[in-house]
Amino acid sequence: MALNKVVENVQAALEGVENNMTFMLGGFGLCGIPENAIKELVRRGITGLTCISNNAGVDDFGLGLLLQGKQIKKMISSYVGENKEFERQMLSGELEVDLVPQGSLAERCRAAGAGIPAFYTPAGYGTEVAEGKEVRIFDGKPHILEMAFQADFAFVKAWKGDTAGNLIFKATAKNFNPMMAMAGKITVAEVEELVPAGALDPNQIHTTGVFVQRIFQGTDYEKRIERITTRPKV
Amino acid sequence: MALNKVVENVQAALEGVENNMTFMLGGFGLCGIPENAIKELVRRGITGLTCISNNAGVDDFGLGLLLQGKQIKKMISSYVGENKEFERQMLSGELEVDLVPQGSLAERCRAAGAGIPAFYTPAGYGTEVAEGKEVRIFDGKPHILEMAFQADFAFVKAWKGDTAGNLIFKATAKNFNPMMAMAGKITVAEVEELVPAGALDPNQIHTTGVFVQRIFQGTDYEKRIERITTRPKV
Amino acid sequence: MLNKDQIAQRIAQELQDGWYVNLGIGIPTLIANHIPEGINVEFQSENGILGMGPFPYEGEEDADLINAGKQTITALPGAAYFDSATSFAMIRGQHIQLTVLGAMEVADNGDIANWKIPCKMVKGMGGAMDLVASAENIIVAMMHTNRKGQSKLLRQCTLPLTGVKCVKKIVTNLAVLEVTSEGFKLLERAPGVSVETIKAATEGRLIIDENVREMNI
Amino acid sequence: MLNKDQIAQRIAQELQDGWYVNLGIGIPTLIANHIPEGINVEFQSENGILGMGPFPYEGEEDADLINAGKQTITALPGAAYFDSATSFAMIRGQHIQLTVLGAMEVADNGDIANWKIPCKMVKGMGGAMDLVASAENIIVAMMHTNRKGQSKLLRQCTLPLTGVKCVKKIVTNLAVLEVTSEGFKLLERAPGVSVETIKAATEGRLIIDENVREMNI
Repeated sequence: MALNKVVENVQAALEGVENNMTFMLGGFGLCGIPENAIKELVRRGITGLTCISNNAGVDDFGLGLLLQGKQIKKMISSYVGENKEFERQMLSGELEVDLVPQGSLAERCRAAGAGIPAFYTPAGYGTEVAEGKEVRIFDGKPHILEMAFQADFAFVKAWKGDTAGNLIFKATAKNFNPMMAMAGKITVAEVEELVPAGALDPNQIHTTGVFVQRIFQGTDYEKRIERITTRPKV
Repeated sequence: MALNKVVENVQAALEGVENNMTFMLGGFGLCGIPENAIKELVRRGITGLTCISNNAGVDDFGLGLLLQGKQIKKMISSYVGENKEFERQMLSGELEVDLVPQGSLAERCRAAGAGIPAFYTPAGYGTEVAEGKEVRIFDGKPHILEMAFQADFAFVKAWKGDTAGNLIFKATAKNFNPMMAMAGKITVAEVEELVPAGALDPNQIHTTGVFVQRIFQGTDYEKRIERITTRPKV
Repeated sequence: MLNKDQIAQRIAQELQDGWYVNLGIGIPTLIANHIPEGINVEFQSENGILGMGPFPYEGEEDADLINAGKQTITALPGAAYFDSATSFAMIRGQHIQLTVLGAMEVADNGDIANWKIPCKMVKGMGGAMDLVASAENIIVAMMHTNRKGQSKLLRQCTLPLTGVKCVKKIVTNLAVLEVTSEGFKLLERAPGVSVETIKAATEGRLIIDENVREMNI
Repeated sequence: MLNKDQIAQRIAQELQDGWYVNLGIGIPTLIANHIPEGINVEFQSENGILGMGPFPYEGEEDADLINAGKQTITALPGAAYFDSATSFAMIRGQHIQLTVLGAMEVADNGDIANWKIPCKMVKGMGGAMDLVASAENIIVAMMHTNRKGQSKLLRQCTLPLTGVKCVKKIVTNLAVLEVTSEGFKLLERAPGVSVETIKAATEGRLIIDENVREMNI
């Protein structure tokens, strides 16, 4: 029988989160973010958090909600500042920000999940990103050594999931979710649709249940769009 | 419009293969091997080949066919010797064999495709696999530095593919095929079923067309089973 | 002198059939509107799609389908979605034939600065550092001078770098230039723009052959 | 003294509910037949499946569905397939709670040798080096002595190593032993096997407490 990773709700899923922990949060912009987990982190009011996430949300949605409550001590991201409170906290020195090239961010998450402590990449060589990092030439080209991240919890959002923790993502809402799922000491998956083990085609699983410790049926997804862009019907 | 990677047949797909090249070949045992490409390599009779493949086939199937014709100079594999001709050539010194831990083999293929020249892994530390390799301690644990492979051609086999080169694998026939597809300078995919671009769900693509230079409809798949193991019907 | 759309149009002439292309935000985005007849290319967006199509019709937006600029998009037949690690495997592994992006400064050795202005709010490099460090073929699309009229083609970048010795070609409102070991080589001038104007607007080393041809736009 | 099936049965008692388990070929494979009542575990095979089920019925074999021993298998509901890089990401990243494999020699510091005999045909390490280097919890299943009657539990391995200081527990036909910093600690003896017999069959350092209990098999 498949293992059962289901927890009743978001409260049970976040059992054990504490002040000063390091979290990974899936999503690109507001696309594919773990909305339920973020709301529950806000509700719990824990502080001193280090958040590894490609972006930092907007003022009133996504990680912006945690920023409003001054719950975040440090952001590790590739692109931030789509919200005023972030800018204020960063400029005032309340918020520490570590900017990481997007590909290195993704690979450092995967490395964490894959037991690769460090790898070489050309990204950032010759820039301030390389400061203090080992440089090594491979095939005539300089590379820098990047280290795997570590995270106490990873919060990811999937389209469909089964009780065994297997996940399927939709379209570009996949983004950072699969690698972060691999990397959390405890990985919490929230899904739009939770189905019994066996209901998903084993050929189509994007993230296998082995990486997921807890899964729950999410509720009230807003799925806000950051930049609605359309074309006129001809 | 999607790009068109279709070539007419296996002859066209192998245009440009030459003596002394390095090839990657997907498959685990005889499962998921590029049967058509192997047959064509045999037909062309090119020699001095370096083959990166998890295994080396059996006497009369898979890479064993290339061994029969003494076309292979060097095998880079994790597990070999399921055939007598391999053993004979290896013991006589005709065939060079580089044994690599299976996980490092897979990751060195992926690294090659992902532009990661080198990474650290604990696998093989303290063994002869580590000889001549850099050792570094991360978090108190010794790791060795492993390098990405390079391959002139990668030959992979998929279940379904579309004209844009997108691939879907079936069950455990996936194995090394996706990483090798990423790593070939020229990647040749043979498929059991070739469909028009747009016929496959973009959420279900295992290997995207960006990694595939040539795709063709394979023929006459034998799909031999190495060890048929069954249980009695109760 | 070219407008932004014409810069995009000129860069579109560089596209070759069968290429995978990553377009940055700003001017590069406009290139998709000018793909030459008979040329078939596929667009990658680094947040996880190959085969990116046009914006959706009103009312058909999908929150789960956006580009790296966070705009709603569509997917063309033959498209595929993938995670961020795979996306940058494509980029870092040089599977994308062309990257076009904007810049604040380019040096005549190919250095580029486009992500940070000291003492100003820093938003981050996003995927730019990975793109410039790995792409075999990088074209910069930008205005030749900044708002103060100062050259953006420099002997040396003054702003924090995004990547070193990586830019191959630059298309501006005034010219098409190639980065060579001796500096910017002037390949083409915009219609009605004199070599003298380009010279005056370029701070970096400029190599000018006889008879620099006018762009065909 | 235990037979091979009983060794597997004893190791099965170590399984904990909710574990992912990788079983090597030989004795470890037999463990799947002895999962205790009320214990739910999922089996990983490193060629790319989680949720591996029993062998198929005759005539229902699928060439595309095999285990790492290249035997035809089935998949249970909730199974998932994945590529080799992802498979070893699970293993190297310590997402598998238990690895059981056979060995030719184990040293009393936890070193293991199970892949190569000098001057004999070498088949390769397969996934064994990755498994032993990363698994937090490794149990070795083997006979206590080799065919010549020589101990396989040594002060130091004589064969080329597969991994260093990694084995945590050993279950043989004679005993259950734990690897400690002072050597093999005898935890249990097989039914009818005396401590003296185990002592005589163990070349490595052996720690024997009073009243070593008999296995419950």
